[in-house]
Amino acid sequence: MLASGTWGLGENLDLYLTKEEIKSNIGAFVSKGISRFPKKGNPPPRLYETPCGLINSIGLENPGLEVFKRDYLPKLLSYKVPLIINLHGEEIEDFVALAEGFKEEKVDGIELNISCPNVKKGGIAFSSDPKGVKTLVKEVRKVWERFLAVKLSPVGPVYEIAEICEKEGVDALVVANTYPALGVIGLAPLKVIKGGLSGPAIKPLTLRLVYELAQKVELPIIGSGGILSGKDALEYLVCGAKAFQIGVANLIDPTSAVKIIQEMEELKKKHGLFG
Amino acid sequence: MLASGTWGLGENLDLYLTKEEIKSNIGAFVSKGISRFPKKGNPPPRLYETPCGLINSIGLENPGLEVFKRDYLPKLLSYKVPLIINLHGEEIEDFVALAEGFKEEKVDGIELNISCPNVKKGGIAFSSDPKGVKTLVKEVRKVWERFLAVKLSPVGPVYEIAEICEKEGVDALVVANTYPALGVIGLAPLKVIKGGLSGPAIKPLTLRLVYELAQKVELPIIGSGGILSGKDALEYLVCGAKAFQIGVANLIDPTSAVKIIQEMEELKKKHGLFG
Amino acid sequence: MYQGEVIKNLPLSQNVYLLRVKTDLDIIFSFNPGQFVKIKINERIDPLIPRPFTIHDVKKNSFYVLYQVVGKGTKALSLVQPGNKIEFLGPLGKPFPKLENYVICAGGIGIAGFIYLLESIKRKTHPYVLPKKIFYGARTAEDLVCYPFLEGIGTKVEIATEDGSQGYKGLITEPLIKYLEKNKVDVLACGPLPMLKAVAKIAQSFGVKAYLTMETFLSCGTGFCKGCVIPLKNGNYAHLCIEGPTLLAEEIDFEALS
Amino acid sequence: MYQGEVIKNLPLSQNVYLLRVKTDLDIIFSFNPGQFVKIKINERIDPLIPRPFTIHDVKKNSFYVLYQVVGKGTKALSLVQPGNKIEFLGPLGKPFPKLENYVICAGGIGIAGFIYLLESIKRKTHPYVLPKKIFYGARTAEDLVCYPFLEGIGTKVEIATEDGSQGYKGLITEPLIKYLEKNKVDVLACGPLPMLKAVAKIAQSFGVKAYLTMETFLSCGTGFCKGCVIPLKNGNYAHLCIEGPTLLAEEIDFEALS
Repeated sequence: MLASGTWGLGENLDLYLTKEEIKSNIGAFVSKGISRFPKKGNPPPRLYETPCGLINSIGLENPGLEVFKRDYLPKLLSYKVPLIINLHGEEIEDFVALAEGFKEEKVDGIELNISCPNVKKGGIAFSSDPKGVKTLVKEVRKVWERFLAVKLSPVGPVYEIAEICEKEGVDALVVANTYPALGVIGLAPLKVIKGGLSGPAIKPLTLRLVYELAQKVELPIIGSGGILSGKDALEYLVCGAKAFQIGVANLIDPTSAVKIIQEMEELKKKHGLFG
Repeated sequence: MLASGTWGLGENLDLYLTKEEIKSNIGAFVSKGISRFPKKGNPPPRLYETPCGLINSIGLENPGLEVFKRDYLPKLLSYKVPLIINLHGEEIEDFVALAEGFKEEKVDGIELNISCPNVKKGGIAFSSDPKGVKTLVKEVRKVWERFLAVKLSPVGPVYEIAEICEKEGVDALVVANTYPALGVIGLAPLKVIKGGLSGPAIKPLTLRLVYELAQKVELPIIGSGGILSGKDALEYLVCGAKAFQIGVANLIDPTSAVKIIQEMEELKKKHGLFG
Repeated sequence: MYQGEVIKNLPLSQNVYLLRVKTDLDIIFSFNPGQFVKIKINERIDPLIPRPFTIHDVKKNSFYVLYQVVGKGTKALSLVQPGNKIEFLGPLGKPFPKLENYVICAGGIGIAGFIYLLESIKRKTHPYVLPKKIFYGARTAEDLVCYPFLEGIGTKVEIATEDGSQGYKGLITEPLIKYLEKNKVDVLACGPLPMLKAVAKIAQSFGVKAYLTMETFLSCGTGFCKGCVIPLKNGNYAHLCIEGPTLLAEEIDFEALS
Repeated sequence: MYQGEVIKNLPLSQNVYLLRVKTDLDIIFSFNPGQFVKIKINERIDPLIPRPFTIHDVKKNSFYVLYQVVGKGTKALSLVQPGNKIEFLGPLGKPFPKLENYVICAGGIGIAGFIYLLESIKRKTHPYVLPKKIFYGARTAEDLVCYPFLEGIGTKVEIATEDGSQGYKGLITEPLIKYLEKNKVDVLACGPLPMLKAVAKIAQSFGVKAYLTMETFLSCGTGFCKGCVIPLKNGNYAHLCIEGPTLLAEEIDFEALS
């Protein structure tokens, strides 16, 4: 799968991959985070490179529900690739409204981004508030029967939230979102960027999460974190993930999905895995 | 400061640094984790390199309280560098016994490693159990009046525990211990190493923790995580740390403390910082 | 990404390097002046993100990159040896605008992309017209690495160096102002941010258009990540990798940028 | 760490390289056969941990490292160019034991450290005596990169290759067994783990001592981190970086190691 926010909204994808390559290598698209209303995103700098990692602070720039459905969705559906919409809300009502907004569309599922702050709860992230997640999933389930994934934050009460998701009938867990990080852009005067860290740097941390979670919950786990090669992808699968998302790899090379899948298939054969 | 477990117990340090270099560059030694009784440590592999990082699973190999005091402490004290003993226990009683064991010694302080599992609480780490930390600090304080630092784990309810430490009269927080990580050593059959990740890979994560904690607590924060250069060290200071520990850097180069301090002093001058 | 082979990678001055990369002709043919490539050093994941470089020139089966060693990425690139394989993505971004009556203003390494523009005029490979004049400034004469080439280009070149070691002593924007006092032409500029800010102001004061080739750290270069934004006066953000790298000066909100 | 300058770094076979590093004489003079150095490629933090390499030889103001490209670290080292600066730490570990009546058994790149041993006997720089015989095995003749040197060393050399392209066809341990049937000598061995295990067994069965130069990933090399442990039969762990790299075979618990 292509991870949310790492391949735009598909506008330019076919400049780099043929429809055939897309169809035969990409198991599913996970759209950029869509909010009820348009978001301009954060002022620059939005990016900062760290050792083997990348901090991003995009601020969920997106055209909002209606414009997305009108201007982007048709082309996305034309790729004939399962489509999962990543939903971003600041309160439970947002998520519910968004889920309803896609009810009539031919999308295959939704992924809830619970790393965002819950305005109604004074800005504390859903991901650090198990009760909040419980209500969120309950409410969304009322209006959404198709595939429902929750993208966990790697920080906070991860295991507790995973178990709640399982109880509340979530279909899969995406493990994990980016790691809260900080980069020092200027020493004096102090200028910092706060954002989410992704890339190979954090792969050992997310692998550990996937490994532990796979033993605690029955829910299928979709691994995501620092996958740059077929070997990286396979590591997630042997650690218990049922599928994986690639993120930063898309930013490094828009054709990496194809390369990663090819490498992985060769490795599977070589090691006689998942035959 | 030299971080716990990254310079042994001082037995070989003077092969690489002169006593003068040690005295003039190292603000304090933090000893390898000392337990009540000797520990052999974990079977190999104990190390695994990751992108810009290192996973270690040493298993706190150490000679135990009595042998340490008899065979290692005298030489350590001879360096005339402030000495902080890192204490490792599996239950509160261990920490108390260890603190008492150093009462009569000329050590300057102790650092509590709360990342270890609390056997009495079914192996759940102290660091994920704020109440446990509260009792731990209370009990240790009863027998230890000198400098008392708590080395926080970067995962779990970090902020809550930091505030508890402040209330209970801890003198400083060390932020942070290594990150729970996993490395895949063999794909088929699956062979993994579980351990703690350190190095430049996690520096942006610990910098973020230090930055946020410095705004939440008054306690002096000692930053520790991926410092390889004077610039790295200075980044911790401008983000709110009052001091820093170097860990992996000592493993890469036993003389790195000297280089890091020199680089940092030049940078301070250049930017007119902490003049 | 495409595969390329490094043919040469030589320093032209203390920290300015010329890189030649051999690759397929059909890729080369798609390159336009003002566009850029993203270069990845094979098998290295630190630095993680491929760095963007403006296309300096295109000859036969190769493209050229002129770069200054400023950080981790360019340092790593400077260590690449002939025969090494690299991966690259491009062409990325929009070509230079097709201006009729204009001058070029380049500061330091900002000259890099204009060489391809001027070459393609000389070779009539792309429908651009010669600038009325080229303003080329740098810190010292040694930094004017492209001066020899410019002499033969068939249009006047005015030089400025901050230390006065060649041409006018001072900033290149000063001769530019003098010229604009007598001539009403647009300005196509690339160089350090302070120079670009100055050019924007100058152009506005003379009522001419300025087109600025901007620089910023970017990751995807393809419009995917929304990371490389430049604030605009209308309150929106330009995504430099697909809407740039050359933007109309009057639209840029320099206050919000700094 | 000490500073060194790379004088050469050339492939001797498809993936075996010879590295020459120039540094200060007083450092060189402290090197003993069997010890190792830890090499860091300047300005690179990925790979993060300097890799250990046995000292292959020492001449004039330089030391030599013979290495096989097997992973990230050796791959990075193979890209280092003459003139590049590197940092290194050493000598680390214990020298080879001083044996009187012994043979050498080397598998593949395991030969590397023995060259320095043999050279220092030839040059009388260190108090070692010649082995009765040298058993040198590899996959193919091409992998016997040190064979030419061994011919002139003044003791018999027996070769084995797995493909039979030179010497005995099969594993080097087979000629070793034949020899031990007639001669009671100790064995000093270095090579892949399976070979070392076999040598340990063989030595035991013939009632002779085997000293094995072991390899493992290590980080500090100084005894600081306790990371590079080898399980011993007495239930303890040997710290290879300071107690090794050469250990007495009968003490090693190979079961616990695998």
